[in-house]
Amino acid sequence: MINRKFLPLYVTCSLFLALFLAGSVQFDNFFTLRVFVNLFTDNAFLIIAAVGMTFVILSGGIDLSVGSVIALTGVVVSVLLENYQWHPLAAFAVVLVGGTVFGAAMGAIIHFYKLQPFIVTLAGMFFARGLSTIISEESVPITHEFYDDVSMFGFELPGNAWLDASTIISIVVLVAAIIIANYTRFGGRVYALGGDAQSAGLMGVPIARTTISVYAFNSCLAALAGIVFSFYTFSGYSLAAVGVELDAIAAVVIGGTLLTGGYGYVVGTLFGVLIMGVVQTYISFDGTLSSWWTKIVIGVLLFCFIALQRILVAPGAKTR
Amino acid sequence: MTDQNPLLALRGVGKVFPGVIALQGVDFTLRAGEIHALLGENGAGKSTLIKVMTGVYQKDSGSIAFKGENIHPTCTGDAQALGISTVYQEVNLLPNLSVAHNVYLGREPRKFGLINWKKINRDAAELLKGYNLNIDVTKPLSHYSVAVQQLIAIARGVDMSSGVLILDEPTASLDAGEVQALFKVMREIAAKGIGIVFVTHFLDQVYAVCDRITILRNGTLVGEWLAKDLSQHDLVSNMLGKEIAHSSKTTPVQQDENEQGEALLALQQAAAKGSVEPLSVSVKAGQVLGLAGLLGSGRTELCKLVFGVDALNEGDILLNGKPVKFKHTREAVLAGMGLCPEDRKHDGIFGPMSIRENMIIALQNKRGWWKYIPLKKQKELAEHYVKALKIATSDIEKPIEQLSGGNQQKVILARWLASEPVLLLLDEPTRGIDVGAHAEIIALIRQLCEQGLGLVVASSELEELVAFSDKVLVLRDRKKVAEISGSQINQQNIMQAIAGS
Amino acid sequence: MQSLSISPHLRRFIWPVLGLIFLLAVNLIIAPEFFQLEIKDGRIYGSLIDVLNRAAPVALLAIGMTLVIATGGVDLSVGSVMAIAGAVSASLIVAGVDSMVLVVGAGLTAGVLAGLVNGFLVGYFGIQPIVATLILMVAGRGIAQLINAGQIVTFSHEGFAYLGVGYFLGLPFPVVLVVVAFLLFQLLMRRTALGLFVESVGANSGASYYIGINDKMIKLMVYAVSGLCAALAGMIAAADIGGSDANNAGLWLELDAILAVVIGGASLMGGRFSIALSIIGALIIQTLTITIILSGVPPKFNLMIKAAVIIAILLLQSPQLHRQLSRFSLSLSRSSAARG
Amino acid sequence: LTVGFSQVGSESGWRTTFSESVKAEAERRGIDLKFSDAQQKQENQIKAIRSFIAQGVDAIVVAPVVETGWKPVFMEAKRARIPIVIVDRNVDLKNDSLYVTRIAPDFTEEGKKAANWLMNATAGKCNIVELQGTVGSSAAIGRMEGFNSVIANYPEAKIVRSQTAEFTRAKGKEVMESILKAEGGGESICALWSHNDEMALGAIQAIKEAGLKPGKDIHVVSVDAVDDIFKALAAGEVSATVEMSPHMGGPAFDVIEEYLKTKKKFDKWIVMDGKVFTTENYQQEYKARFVNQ
Ligand SMILES: Nc1ncnc2c1ncn2[C@@H]1O[C@H](COP(=O)(O)OP(=O)(O)OP(=O)(O)O)[C@@H](O)[C@H]1O
Ligand SMILES: Nc1ncnc2c1ncn2[C@@H]1O[C@H](COP(=O)(O)OP(=O)(O)OP(=O)(O)O)[C@@H](O)[C@H]1O
Ligand SMILES: [Mg+2]
Ligand SMILES: [Mg+2]
Repeated sequence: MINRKFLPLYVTCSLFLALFLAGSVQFDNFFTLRVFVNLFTDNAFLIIAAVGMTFVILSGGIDLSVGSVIALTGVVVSVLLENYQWHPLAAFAVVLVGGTVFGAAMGAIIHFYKLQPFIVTLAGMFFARGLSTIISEESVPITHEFYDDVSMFGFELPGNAWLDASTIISIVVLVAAIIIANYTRFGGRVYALGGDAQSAGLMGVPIARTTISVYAFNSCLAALAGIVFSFYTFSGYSLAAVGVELDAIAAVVIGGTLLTGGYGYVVGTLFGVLIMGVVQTYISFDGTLSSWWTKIVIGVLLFCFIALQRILVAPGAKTR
Repeated sequence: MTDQNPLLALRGVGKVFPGVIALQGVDFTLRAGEIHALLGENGAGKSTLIKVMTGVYQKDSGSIAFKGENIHPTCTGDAQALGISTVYQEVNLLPNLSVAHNVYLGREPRKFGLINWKKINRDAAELLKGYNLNIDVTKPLSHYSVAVQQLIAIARGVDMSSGVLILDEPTASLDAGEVQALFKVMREIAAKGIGIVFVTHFLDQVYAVCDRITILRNGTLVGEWLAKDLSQHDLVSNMLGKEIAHSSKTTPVQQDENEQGEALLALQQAAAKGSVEPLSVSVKAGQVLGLAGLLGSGRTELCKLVFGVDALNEGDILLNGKPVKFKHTREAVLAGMGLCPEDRKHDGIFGPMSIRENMIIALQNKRGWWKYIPLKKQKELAEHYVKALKIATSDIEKPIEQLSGGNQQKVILARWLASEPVLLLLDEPTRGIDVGAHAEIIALIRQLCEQGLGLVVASSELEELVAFSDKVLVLRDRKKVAEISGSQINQQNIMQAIAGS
Repeated sequence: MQSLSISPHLRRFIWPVLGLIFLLAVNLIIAPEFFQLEIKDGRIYGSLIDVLNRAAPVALLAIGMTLVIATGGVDLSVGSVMAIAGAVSASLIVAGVDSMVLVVGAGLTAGVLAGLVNGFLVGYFGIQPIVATLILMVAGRGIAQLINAGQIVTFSHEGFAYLGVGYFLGLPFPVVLVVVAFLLFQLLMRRTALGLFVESVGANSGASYYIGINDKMIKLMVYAVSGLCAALAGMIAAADIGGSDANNAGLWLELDAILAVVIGGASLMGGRFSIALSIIGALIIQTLTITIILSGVPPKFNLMIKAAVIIAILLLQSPQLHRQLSRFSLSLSRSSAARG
Repeated sequence: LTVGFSQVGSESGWRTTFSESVKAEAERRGIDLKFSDAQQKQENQIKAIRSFIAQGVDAIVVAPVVETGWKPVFMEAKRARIPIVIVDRNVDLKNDSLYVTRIAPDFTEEGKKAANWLMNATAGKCNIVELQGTVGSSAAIGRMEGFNSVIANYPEAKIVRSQTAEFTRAKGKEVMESILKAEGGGESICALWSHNDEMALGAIQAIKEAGLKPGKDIHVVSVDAVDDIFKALAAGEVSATVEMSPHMGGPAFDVIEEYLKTKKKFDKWIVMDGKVFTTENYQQEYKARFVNQ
């Protein structure tokens, strides 16, 4: 017998497979390893960002600054590399630490001043994007050989597919996150916080530490996503990754995590990202939709998924 | 057991909330190996004192010493690290985590640095068996009833205690058997030298397990006694601050069921899938039907069935002789029913809303959104019930979440009394209510019946059931096992029916 | 403890209002002409009026958003609904419909329909508000563009333009609309029990259920109201520029609306709400925007300034900060007393 | 022939006209066009190009969102031997063998043209208000640079206020409204320089509402030459606009068809030159756009 607890997960997973198969029946060249691996390559940064977002949402919070942190990371890295001739690894260390500190600061404000995450991170979003425009309004191309070397790195897979460094990083992050969420005390605390922060506090969960860590962890992953994104675009640009936070939130929620916190799984998030990715691939394979029909179709598909998920999961699961 | 070497010593502790002085100059001493009752009326400051001891609130004045050293806990984690473990008044566990995880949260056994789920599940199941709970510990906590949750919380608290164990009204919805099992555990660990603080409103329980008694009134210390030196009568008068004329127990006139008059509510082989087996029973206007049974026997579920929370799958429910089938609680409310649920934290209070709003909302909903109750009328109603139920508050506009547990319960009770119902279902209505108010509430229930209200009351407290029921329905395993009425109603008979002998 | 003389209800107004006054004071320094008001052909004219006028769309959105947030939800689709309503009205006008009732009615109907879809998904289908409304946020803009065939549809229609640029009793008409909407919903919420029910659904949906409150209906209603307000805001925006710009009308305004509600002190978890405070929130945001324009700071600093001001205003409201500050000033006065 | 076309998005009427014209051109030539809207996001554009490659199209046309960041995905296309033609905005690539050619206007040149016209009209004496496009966009940066480089030669011309209005009409109106108040009602302003027509159209309304006559009291110069601006030109409310033709589909397909046949090398930049339309010379174009339809 399947475990009811994981039902939403199974449903999400099979919906993904169903759409992938639908695409395969409709279009030539869709049912290839290449298209499948592209889903990972193209969305590696989103997977990383969404994994971090999963933790925040599980803890009952939300983080709107993710997209801006990705942009800021890219700008800082590219400026350090191009204008100051830093080595990329040193630049990465700076942005990862910087991202973590930024997240910790937001977490601290949220916790100590009892402000709502939505708004604090919204301010964080303005701040990070504002800072990146101040650092450089123009897009800065990255020309360091290290970037070329890394982008050459990868494994040839059958069917012209290519497993590149970003994909590998995103999978490593995913696996690590699953372990952290379900097999460490920190993970337990995150779920506890999302279940009922007051009770969690009374049960001895260190609320301050957990809140701050969750946001720090998320921003650190956002910075990592920013690094991966900079490999994706070979540049840093203050207007990059606008709205990625909404994509990440959508992926998390489609993956079956409750926005109110406390319920959900990191693996679900992966499927959330893949579902959104396959919808996009589907639309570009189709290639006949005008700009507005593209939006409408994305909306309708999103609706179908969520509706199906509800209908398939609903029996037995109480709404409240 | 010397006073020179107390385990926990609070001196001159004070705590102020905006507008309320919750504690003022309170001394409290807990010695190793003793069971120490902390008593007082609703709102006397018991829970606040406990929260100050364990770092949930920061004291405004005074000192706390643990094993002779001053401590300044700033969160419960600090207290736990010292070996002070607490079961707070409301069930404070996490509904989304599995039962086992709740028991071991924060101290999960690990293997190679990773949580060892197998061990957690095994140990938790083992631990709960000690409290007669054979449940699936991998299910989420929210799956189980409040009483079960309360036992889980106790099991967790006891298991974690290494110096002090604090229990704030742990027995509020437990049945007699469970209470006995708990007392056994308490005596065992006290014998190991752990000090236990025990808050309850059941005075017989105080005398059953406690060595010592501390009484609070209006946030101040009344005194400390050895249990054997304080008579029940003195205890009550110390708590209330006045002599009470005579025992608050009202023995109602229990009429034997007369067969005339139509039943207000009648169940005919009514059943809900998975929660209540087909059963028949009826209540007339002016009657009180008591529901008795052990933990998980189906009392709550019967109430839910009648109120339309759970769907009726079989049989009929007749209200005033007409079959009804509610699809939403709304229809039940409009038909003149009310259900005061047992889980006040999740299904009862509207935390940020005022006491006044919490009280009038059921009446308002019944009237419909258009017929707004004038503010003046609302205030009158609220003031009336604050007085009638002795709700300790300075202001009816205060958010209800700032009241003490017992007072919250009174507000919710008032909500339903104010809603002008014809049939009220009360699930554990006196949970956490102090002795003084307890009597008032029982008197109020009787008075309402005289005015023609039908009542169904589920309670774990047999004494209370005996005090006001005209008829008692005994449930076991979600089946009706007996119906006792009139002069047959006494604790003995009910106990026998429950036990099935 | 002695400061309890003002009622808690009024106390909530202090900090947001102080924030607004502070921002206005900043303007006094950077642009003294900010407070000049003149009457030109029966119209009041000046930057202060601009603030009110420009804040109108967000204020309208905030009215609806306040109710949605009070039930513990959120409506991300308002920006797109603005675009839809503008597009519907504009295309009707362009198609030769002249009747104001038809044009405005159709726009409002579109908004209410969109709101009902959201409300249905949230209330009856049990989808999480953020996702349910995300669907319409994405698809809605597509629908608006579909109506306009991707172009900016320009029109000229005296009556409709009045919505955006007209004056009534010397005040810009959008401001009048906000006042009317505010009074209407304030009455509806506080003179009937609706407000109480909205708060109860947000404060504890479990308890509302036991009381028999029709929470689904309440949710349906608040989203419909939000759609209605958004539609009105969308028509104002279209009337203002004499064209329906489906791509940009209301873009990101959902964030401003949510921000306005939160600056007004409401909790996103639901419960207590105050429409008046949300409108003050909207005014704060608009004052900030105009301050930035007037200050002449290079545009690349806009976002940073916005972030700093938001955090400052939020901290200003935080009781925790007040406590820290009072503790700090206490220790200061103590140490100075010790020295003196 | 299958061609993949990755478009920026549909953020303006100009952009939509551009998309529609490419589609119409493809249909006329019997090309199977795979259209993909990136919704202003580079990541979407890269994804789209990847999936074009996976589909095995014959050629790819890209209207890039930003200049940078195209190397990896263009390399992938090159490995798959799919030629790429860039339209509209520039790309920043050292290795220009990665694409066949680029068909685009010159933003800096547009800014210069606007400035030259204005300096001629005002004899180099002018207090200018600038409405910038979206901060950081290449169009805004290029136009600003070109414009400033010209007025630097005129000591009596200066930009008194500059603020972004994000390329939209509504923002254009809002920002202009405030600027007029800050500049004492606008009497001292001689010209408005707007990075696109939409903002100018919004600003015109603000100028009118402030009781001034756009085009007369305040010169209005902008870029794009969209349909609505011609109506304003006809009404004398706009002084000049620099054309930026959205019809880049035809030339792009010409290049592709020829390249696939002959593999010949093209110039790396085929500049789409734009006219300056003013209140004097707009009539012919006005007729072409409105009378024929
Ligand atoms: N968070 C709070 N904010 C404001 N006042 C509070 C708060 N918590 C408790 N109080 C007030 O402090 C007083 C003491 O409450 P406390 O909960 O300690 O009572 P109690 O003795 O535990 O009562 P009960 O038997 O009803 O549980 C009450 O008057 C209550 O209203
Ligand atoms: N000791 C137990 N062992 C297993 N399951 C239990 C136990 N106690 C309660 N349950 C479960 O909890 C649910 C609660 O039943 P219900 O709430 O109707 O009981 P009750 O008579 O009101 O008792 P109480 O509220 O005191 O738990 C039942 O579905 C039952 O499966
Ligand atoms: Mg208490
Ligand atoms: Mg029960």
